[in-house]
Amino acid sequence: MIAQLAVQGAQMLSVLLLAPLLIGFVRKVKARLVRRQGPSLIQPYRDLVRLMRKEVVLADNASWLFRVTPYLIFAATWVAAALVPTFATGLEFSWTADLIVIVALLGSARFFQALAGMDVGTSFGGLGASREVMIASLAEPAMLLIVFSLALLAGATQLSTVAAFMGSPQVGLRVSLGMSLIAMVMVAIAENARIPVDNPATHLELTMVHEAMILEYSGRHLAMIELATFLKLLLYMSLISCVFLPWGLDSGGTGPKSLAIGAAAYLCKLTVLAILLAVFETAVAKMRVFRVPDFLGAALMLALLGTLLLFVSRSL
Amino acid sequence: MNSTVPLLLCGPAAFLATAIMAAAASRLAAATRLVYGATLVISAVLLATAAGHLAGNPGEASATLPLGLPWTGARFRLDGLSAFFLVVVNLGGTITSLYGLGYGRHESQPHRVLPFYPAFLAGMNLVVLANDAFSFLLSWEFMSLASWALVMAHHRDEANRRAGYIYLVMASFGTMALLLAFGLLAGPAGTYAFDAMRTAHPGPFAAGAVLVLMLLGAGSKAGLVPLHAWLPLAHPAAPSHVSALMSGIMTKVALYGFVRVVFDLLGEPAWWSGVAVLLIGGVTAVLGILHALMEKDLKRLLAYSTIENIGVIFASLGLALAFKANGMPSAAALAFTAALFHVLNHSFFKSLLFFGAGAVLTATGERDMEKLGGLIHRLPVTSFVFLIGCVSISALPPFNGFASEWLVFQAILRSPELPQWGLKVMVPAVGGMLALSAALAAACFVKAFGITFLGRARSVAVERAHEVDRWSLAAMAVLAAFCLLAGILPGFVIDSLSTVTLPLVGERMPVQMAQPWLSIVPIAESRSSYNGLLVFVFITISASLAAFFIHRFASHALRRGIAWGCGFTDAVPAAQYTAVSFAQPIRRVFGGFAFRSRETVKMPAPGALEPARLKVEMHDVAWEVFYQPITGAIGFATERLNQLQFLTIRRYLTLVFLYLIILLLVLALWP
Amino acid sequence: MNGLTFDIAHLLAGSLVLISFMMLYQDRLFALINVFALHAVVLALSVAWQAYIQDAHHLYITAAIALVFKAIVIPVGLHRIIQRLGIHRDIETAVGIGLTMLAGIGLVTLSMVLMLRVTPEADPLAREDLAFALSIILLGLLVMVTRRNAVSQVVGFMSLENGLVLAATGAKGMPLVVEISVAFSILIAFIVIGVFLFRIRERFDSVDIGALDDYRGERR
Amino acid sequence: MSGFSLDAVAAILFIPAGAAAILAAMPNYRMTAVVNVIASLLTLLAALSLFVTDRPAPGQYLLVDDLNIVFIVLNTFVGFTTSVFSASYIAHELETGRLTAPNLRFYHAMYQIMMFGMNLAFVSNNIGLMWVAVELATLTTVLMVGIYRTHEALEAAWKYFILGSVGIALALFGTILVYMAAQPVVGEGTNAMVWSVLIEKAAHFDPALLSVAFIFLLLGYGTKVGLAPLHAWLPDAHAEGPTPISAVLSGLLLNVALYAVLRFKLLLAASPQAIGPGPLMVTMGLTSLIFAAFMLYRRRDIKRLFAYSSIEHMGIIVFAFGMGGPLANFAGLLHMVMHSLTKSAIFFAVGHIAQVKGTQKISEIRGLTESHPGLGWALVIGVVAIAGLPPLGIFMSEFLVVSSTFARHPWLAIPLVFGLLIAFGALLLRLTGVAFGEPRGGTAPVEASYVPMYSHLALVFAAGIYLPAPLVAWFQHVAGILG
Repeated sequence: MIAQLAVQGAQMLSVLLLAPLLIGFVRKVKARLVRRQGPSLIQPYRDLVRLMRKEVVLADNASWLFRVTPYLIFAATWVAAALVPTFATGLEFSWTADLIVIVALLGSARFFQALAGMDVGTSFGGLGASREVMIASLAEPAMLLIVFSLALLAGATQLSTVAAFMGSPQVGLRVSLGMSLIAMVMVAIAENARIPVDNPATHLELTMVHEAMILEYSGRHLAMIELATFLKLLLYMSLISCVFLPWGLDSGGTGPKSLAIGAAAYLCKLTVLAILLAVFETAVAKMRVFRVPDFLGAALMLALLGTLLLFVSRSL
Repeated sequence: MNSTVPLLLCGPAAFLATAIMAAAASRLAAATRLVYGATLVISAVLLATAAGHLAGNPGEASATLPLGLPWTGARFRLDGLSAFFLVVVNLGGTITSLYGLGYGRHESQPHRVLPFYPAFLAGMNLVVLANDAFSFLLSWEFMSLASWALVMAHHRDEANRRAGYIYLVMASFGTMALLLAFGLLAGPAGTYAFDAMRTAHPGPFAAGAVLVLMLLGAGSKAGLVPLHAWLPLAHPAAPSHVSALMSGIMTKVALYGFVRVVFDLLGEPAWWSGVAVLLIGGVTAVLGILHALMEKDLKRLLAYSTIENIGVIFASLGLALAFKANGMPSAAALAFTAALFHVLNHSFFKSLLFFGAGAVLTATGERDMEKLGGLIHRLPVTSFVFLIGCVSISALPPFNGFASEWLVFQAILRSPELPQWGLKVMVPAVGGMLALSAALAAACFVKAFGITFLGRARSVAVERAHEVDRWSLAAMAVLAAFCLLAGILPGFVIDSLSTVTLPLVGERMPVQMAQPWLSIVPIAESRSSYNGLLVFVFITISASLAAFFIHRFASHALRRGIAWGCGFTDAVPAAQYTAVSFAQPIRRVFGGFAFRSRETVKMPAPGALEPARLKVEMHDVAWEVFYQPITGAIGFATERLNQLQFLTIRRYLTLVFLYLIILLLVLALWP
Repeated sequence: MNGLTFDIAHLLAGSLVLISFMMLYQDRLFALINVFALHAVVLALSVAWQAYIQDAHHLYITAAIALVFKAIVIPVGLHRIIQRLGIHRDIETAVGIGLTMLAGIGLVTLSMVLMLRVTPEADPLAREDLAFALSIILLGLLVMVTRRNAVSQVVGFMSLENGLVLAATGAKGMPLVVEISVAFSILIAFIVIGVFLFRIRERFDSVDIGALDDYRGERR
Repeated sequence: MSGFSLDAVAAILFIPAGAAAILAAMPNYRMTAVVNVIASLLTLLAALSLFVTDRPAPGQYLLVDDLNIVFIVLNTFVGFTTSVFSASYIAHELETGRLTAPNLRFYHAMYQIMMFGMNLAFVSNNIGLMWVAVELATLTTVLMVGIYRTHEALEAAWKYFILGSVGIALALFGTILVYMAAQPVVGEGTNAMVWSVLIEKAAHFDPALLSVAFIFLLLGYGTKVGLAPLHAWLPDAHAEGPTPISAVLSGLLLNVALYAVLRFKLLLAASPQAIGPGPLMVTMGLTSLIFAAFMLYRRRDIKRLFAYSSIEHMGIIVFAFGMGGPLANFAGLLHMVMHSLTKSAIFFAVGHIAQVKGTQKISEIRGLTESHPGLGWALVIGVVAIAGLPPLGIFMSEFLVVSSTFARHPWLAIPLVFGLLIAFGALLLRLTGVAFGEPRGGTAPVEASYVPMYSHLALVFAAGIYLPAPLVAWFQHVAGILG
C-alpha cells in the first residue's frame, strides 16, 4: 500500500520534473538539425524560474477567472499526466479515471484556457480562443474514436488494462492499430500546438492560436501555463509510448528491479519520440489555419476507419 | 401503499386550485408571491413523496378516478419510472418556483403568467402519473396548452405570436401521432387502459408503426430533428423561468412518454428499432449543437443545446433498445441508466442556464449576446453559477454532465457483443457523432460564457446592470450545487435508478455505493471505472498546492496595465470578437453541409474608402426541406379550393346535380 | 288491370317527359313559360287519370291544384313579372341546346336503368310512373342548371315539382298529407320566390343572378 | 290513435306554436323578447319532463324514443340559451338601427315557428310529417337570414332558398320512394309512412327502391346538414343573418337534418341487400371535413369562418356515424352535442364582438383578450374547444373517433387526421390574430350576456373530464340503437 503510494507519488513528481527537460531536449535537437547551437537542455527550467520571479502585469478589466485559470489548467493537466502510466501500470490511483477521463481533463483545461483568452477582451484573445475550440472540436472526437478502437480491441478503457493487452502477444499486427497510431500522432501534434498546426515559437499574432490565447499572461501565471504545456507534451508522448510501445512497463508491485527497467525503457521511448518530433517539425512547414480542419478531418477519418476496420480485421 | 397515488393526485389538484385562484386574484400585488409560494410548497411535497417512493422501492401503486373516459375511468399509477420522472418534474418545479418568487416580480403582465404556470406544472405531473391512454393524452395536451398560453404571455410581440402558433400546431401534430399509436395499441375493442395494452402484444408490423408514431409524437415534443422547428422559437419566447421548465422539464416529460410506450407497453422490441432511434439521436445531437453554435441570442442558443442533449438521450435509449432486443439486459441496463442519468443532469444544468439567461435579461434587458459582455464584473454570483452550468453541460469532469456522458460511452463500448453487423458498425459511428457533439458543446458554451460574461461591455445596458435578487440567486446556487454533487457522487444516482431499470429492461447496474472510494464501475474495474470525487479532490489539491507554492516562493508583485493591443491602444469594445465571429471557424468547417452557408467578401479597391463587407448567408435546411413544402402545398390547395366560395348559384346547383348523377350512376353500376 | 288504362297512364307520363324535353329545347322566356303551362296541363290530366283508375277521389283535388295554379296562375304571373322587369330578351343558355338534349337523353336512360332494377313484383304502373317521374325530375334539374335566368330556373324548379306530383300520385293510396304538402311547398315556393323577385327588383335592375354575383360576400 | 294527449310532447309542440301566434300579435318589442325567452324556457322544461313522464305509445304521427329525446333536449336547451342571448343582441341591433320594431315582431314569431318546426321534426313518427317539419324550419330560417335586407343578406337568403328548395324536392322524392317500397309490404295508407312500422318490416322492402330512396334522402337532407359539395348556402347564411340565427343554424338546424339522415340510415341498415349507407356517409364526411378545413384558411369574415368550421364538424359527425359501431356512434353523438354547445357559444361571443368592433372582418379585429377580456377569452376557450383540444368535450369524441377508426381501418384514419390538423392550423392562425396582439378596432365596453356562452363552455368543459354515468349509459344505449 505504502509502496504503491510511493510509486504513485514518484510518478507524479517525475512527470513534473521531466516535462521541461523534454521540451529542452526537443528544442536542442531542432536547433542542431538546422545547424544551430541551440539553448542548453535546462533552459526551460531557467525560463520558468525567471517567470516566477517577475511581477504580473494584469490587464485592467481582467476578472478573477483570468487569475484562477492558470492554476486550474496546471492542475487538470498534471492530474491527467499523473494518470498515464509512464514506467509502471496499475498504479494506486489509476482506476480513478480511464482514458476517456484523461481526454476530458485535457478538454477542461482547454475550456478554461479559451475562456481566459476571451476575458481581457482583446481581439487576439478571441481569435486564439475561437481557433482553439475549432481545432479541439475536431481533435477531441478523433481522440475519442481512437480510444474507442483501443477499447473495443482491449475490451476496456482502463489504461493499465489496455497497456497490458497491447503488451500481450494476442494483439498481432492490425491495420486498424496502425491507423489509430497515425491518427493519434496527428491529434497529439494538434493538441500540443506543434508545427504544422501551430508554431510554439512564433509571436506573429495573426498566425498563432495557442500563443494568442495566453498573450495577456505574464509572470507566475505564464509560468504555470507554460509548465502545463510542457506537461501536456510529455503526457501525449507517454500515452503513445504506453499504448503503442508497451514494452518494459512494470506491471505493478514487482519490485524495484522491474521498476528500474521500466524507467529506463520509458526514458528511451521519450528520447526516440522527441527526436522524431524534432525531425518532423523541421521537415514540414506550418499550414494555414483553415487547412488545419482538413488535417484533423483526416485524423478523424483515420480514427473512424480504424474503429470500423476492427470488425473486418478481427480475424487477423 | 395505495395511499401514495391519491396523495400524489392531490398535488395536481392543488396546482389547479392555485391556477384558479391566480386567475381570480392575478391583479393583486401579492399574487406573484402567493402563487409561486404555493407552487413551491406543493411541488416540494410531491418531490418528497416521489423521492421517498423511489428510494423506498415499495413496488407499484395505482388508483382509478371516475373521470375521463367513462368505461375506462381516469387511471393513475406510480411505479419506478413515474416516480423518477416525478422527481425530475417536481425538482424542477420547486426550484423554478423559488426562482419565480424573485423573477416573477419583473413580469409586466402577471395575469398572463400566473394562472397558467401552476396549470402547466399540474399537466406535467398528470402525464407522468396517467395510466390510460385518454388521461395520458388529455394531460399531455393540457400541458401543451398551458405552455402555449405561457408562450403567448408577451403576445404583443409578433415573433412570440408566430412562435406560439407553430408550437401549438406542432404539438397537436404530435398528439395526433400519439393518438394513432394508442389507437393501434388499444385495438378495435378500445381497451385504453395501459395495463390492458401491456398484456396485449401487437404484431411486428403494428409494433413498428407504433414505434414510428411515437418517434413522431414524443419526438416532436422533445425536439428531435427534423421535428424541432418549433422548439428554438417557443422556448425562448416564454418568460425565462418558464423557458427553463419547458426546456429542462417538459422535454423530459416527452421522453417519459416515449419510454413508457416503447419500453413498457410495446413489449419486446425488434433490433432495427434500436437502429432507427440511435441514428436519429446522433443526427439530432450534432445538428442541434451546430445550430446552437451559430446563435447569438442567448436563450435560443440554450434551446438549441436542449435539442443536442435530447439527441444524446435518444441515442442511448436506442442503444438500450438494441441491447434489450438482443437479450443483453446488463448492457441495456447500462445504456438505459445512462439515458435517465442524463435526463436528470440536463434538467439541472439547463434550468440553471436558463435562469442565468433570465437573470441577464432582468439585469440588462438584453438577450442578444452581441450587446452583452463583461458581465462577470457586474453579476459576480450569477456569472459564477452560470460558469458551473456551462462546465457541466460541456461534459467536463468532475461535473455531472461528464458522468452521464461517460456512462453513455461505456454503453457504446459494449457494442461488439451485438450480433447484428449493422449495429456493430453503426454504434461506434454514432459514438463518434456523440463525441463530436460533446466537443462542439464545449466550444458552444465557451462562446456563450465568454461573449456574455467576459471581455468588455458592448452596450450601456451592461454598465448599468446590477446583481439580481436573492431568490433567483438561491435557486441558481442550489442547481449549481446539484450539478457538482451529481458529478462527484454518481454512484448514488445510479443506484437509485435501479428501481426504474429493473422492471423495464429486466436487469440493473451493479451496486455502486459499495465500491471503494465511491467510484463507479459499470462492468468491472479492470475494464473501466471513474471516480468523480477523487478527480475533484485531486484537482483541488494540486491546484491549491500549486497556488501555495507559487505564493510561498514566487513573487507576489502585481501591476494593472492596459491590455496589449499590438501597439494599437484603447481599442473600442466593438473590436472584440463577437458571437458570430467566434463561431466563424467552425462555421467554415461544418456550415457547408449543415446550413449550406456561404460567405462572400466584398473587398473595396485599394485606396477606396468604403469598408470591406463580409456577407454570410445560412439556411435552416430542416425548415426548407420539410416545412416550406408543406406550407406551400397548403397555400396552393387553399388558393385553388377558395374559388368554390365565389361560384354563381347556378354553378352550385350544377355541383349538387352532378353529385346526384354520380351517386345514381354508382347505384346503377352497383352489383 | 286491363291494358288500356295502363297504356293511357303510360302515354300521359311519357308525354310529360317529352314536354320536359321541349322545355330543354326552348330558349325564349315566353315560349318556355307556355311550354311549362302545357306541362302542367298534361300533369293535371295524368293525375286525374290516376284518380280515376285508383278511384282515389282526393287526387282530383291535386289535379285541380295542378291545373289552376301551375297551368294558369303561375304562367300568367310569370308573364307579368317578365313584362315588369322588361326582360323579353333571349335566355342565354349556359350550355348549348344540342349538348343539353344529349344530356337529357342520358338522364332518361339512367333513370330507366335505375327503376328497371326494381323487382317486377311491385305493380308495373308504379314502376313505369316512377321511371318517368325520376326522368322528369332530373330534366327539371337540368333546366335549372343550364339556364342563367332566374325566371327560367324557377320554371325548371316547378317542372321538377311536377315530376314529384307525378310520382306521388303514382304511389297507390299515398296519404293526402303528402299531396297537400307538395302543393303547399310549391305555393310557398312561389310566394317566396315572388317576394324575392320583387325585392331583388327593388335592389337590382334584373333578376339575372349574374347581377347578384357582384355581391358575393368575400369579394371585398 | 293519435298521439295528441295533453302531455309533454304536446307541450313541446304547442308552446312554441302558441308563442308564435302571441308574438306575431304583440306590438311592444321589449315584451316580445321577454316572451320569447319565457316560451323557450317553458319548452325546455317540457322537454326535460320527458325524462320523468312515461312516454306516449308511438302513434301514427308522434313518437318519443331514446334516440330523439337526446336531440329534443339539446334542441330546446340551445333554443333557450340562444333566446337569452338574442334578447341582448337584438337590443343592440335596435339601438344601431339595423333592425326596426316590426322586424322584431316578425323575427320573434319566426323564431318560435322555427323552434316548433324543429321539435316537430324530432318527435314526428311519420316520415311525411318529418319532411314537412324540416321544410318548415328551413323556410323560416330563410326568411330570417334575409331580415337585414342588405345585398349580401338577400343574396345569401336567395342562395339558401334555391338550394334549400332543391333539397326539399329531392328529400320529398326520397320519401315517396320509401313509401313505394313500403306499400307492397305494409299495405296502402298512412301506416306505410309510420316510422315505427317501417323499421320493423324494413327487411322485406325492395332493396333497389330503398337504395335510390336513400340517395335522394341523403342528398336532400344532406343539403341541410351542409355536407360538401351541397354546402354552398351555409357559409353565407351564417355570415349574413343575425348572429342568433347563425347560432341556431349551426347548433340546431344541422342536427335536425342529421337526425333525419340517421333515421333513414337505420331503415337502410335494416335491409341487407340495399347499398350500405356507411361508405356513402364516410365518403361525404371525409370530403366535407377536408374541404372545409382548406376553406378555413382564406376566410376574412369571422362568422363565415366558423360556418365553415361547422361544415367541418358535421363532416366528422357524419363520418363517425358512417363508421358505425358502438365506439364511433357514441363518439358521433357526443361530438354532435358538444359541437352544438360550443359552436353556439362561439357565435354568441362572435355576435357581441362584431357589435363592439362594428365589423365582421377578421383583419380588423385584434387583441380581444386585452380590449375585451370577457369576450376574448370566451372566444379563445371556444376555439380551443372546437379545435378539439383538451380538457374540453370535443377532445374526447375526436379521441374516440380517431383511435377506433385507426384500429379498424387505418387508411381511413389518415385522411381524417390530416383534415383535423389542417383545420386546426387554420383556426389557430385566425385565433392568434383575433385574440392576441395590439388591440385594434372599437374598445367600447359591451353589455354582453355572458351567461349563455359561459354556461355552454362550462358544460363542454365538464363533459371533457367527467361524463355522468346515466348520461353515458343513455348514449351507449342510443349508440347501440344506431348499430
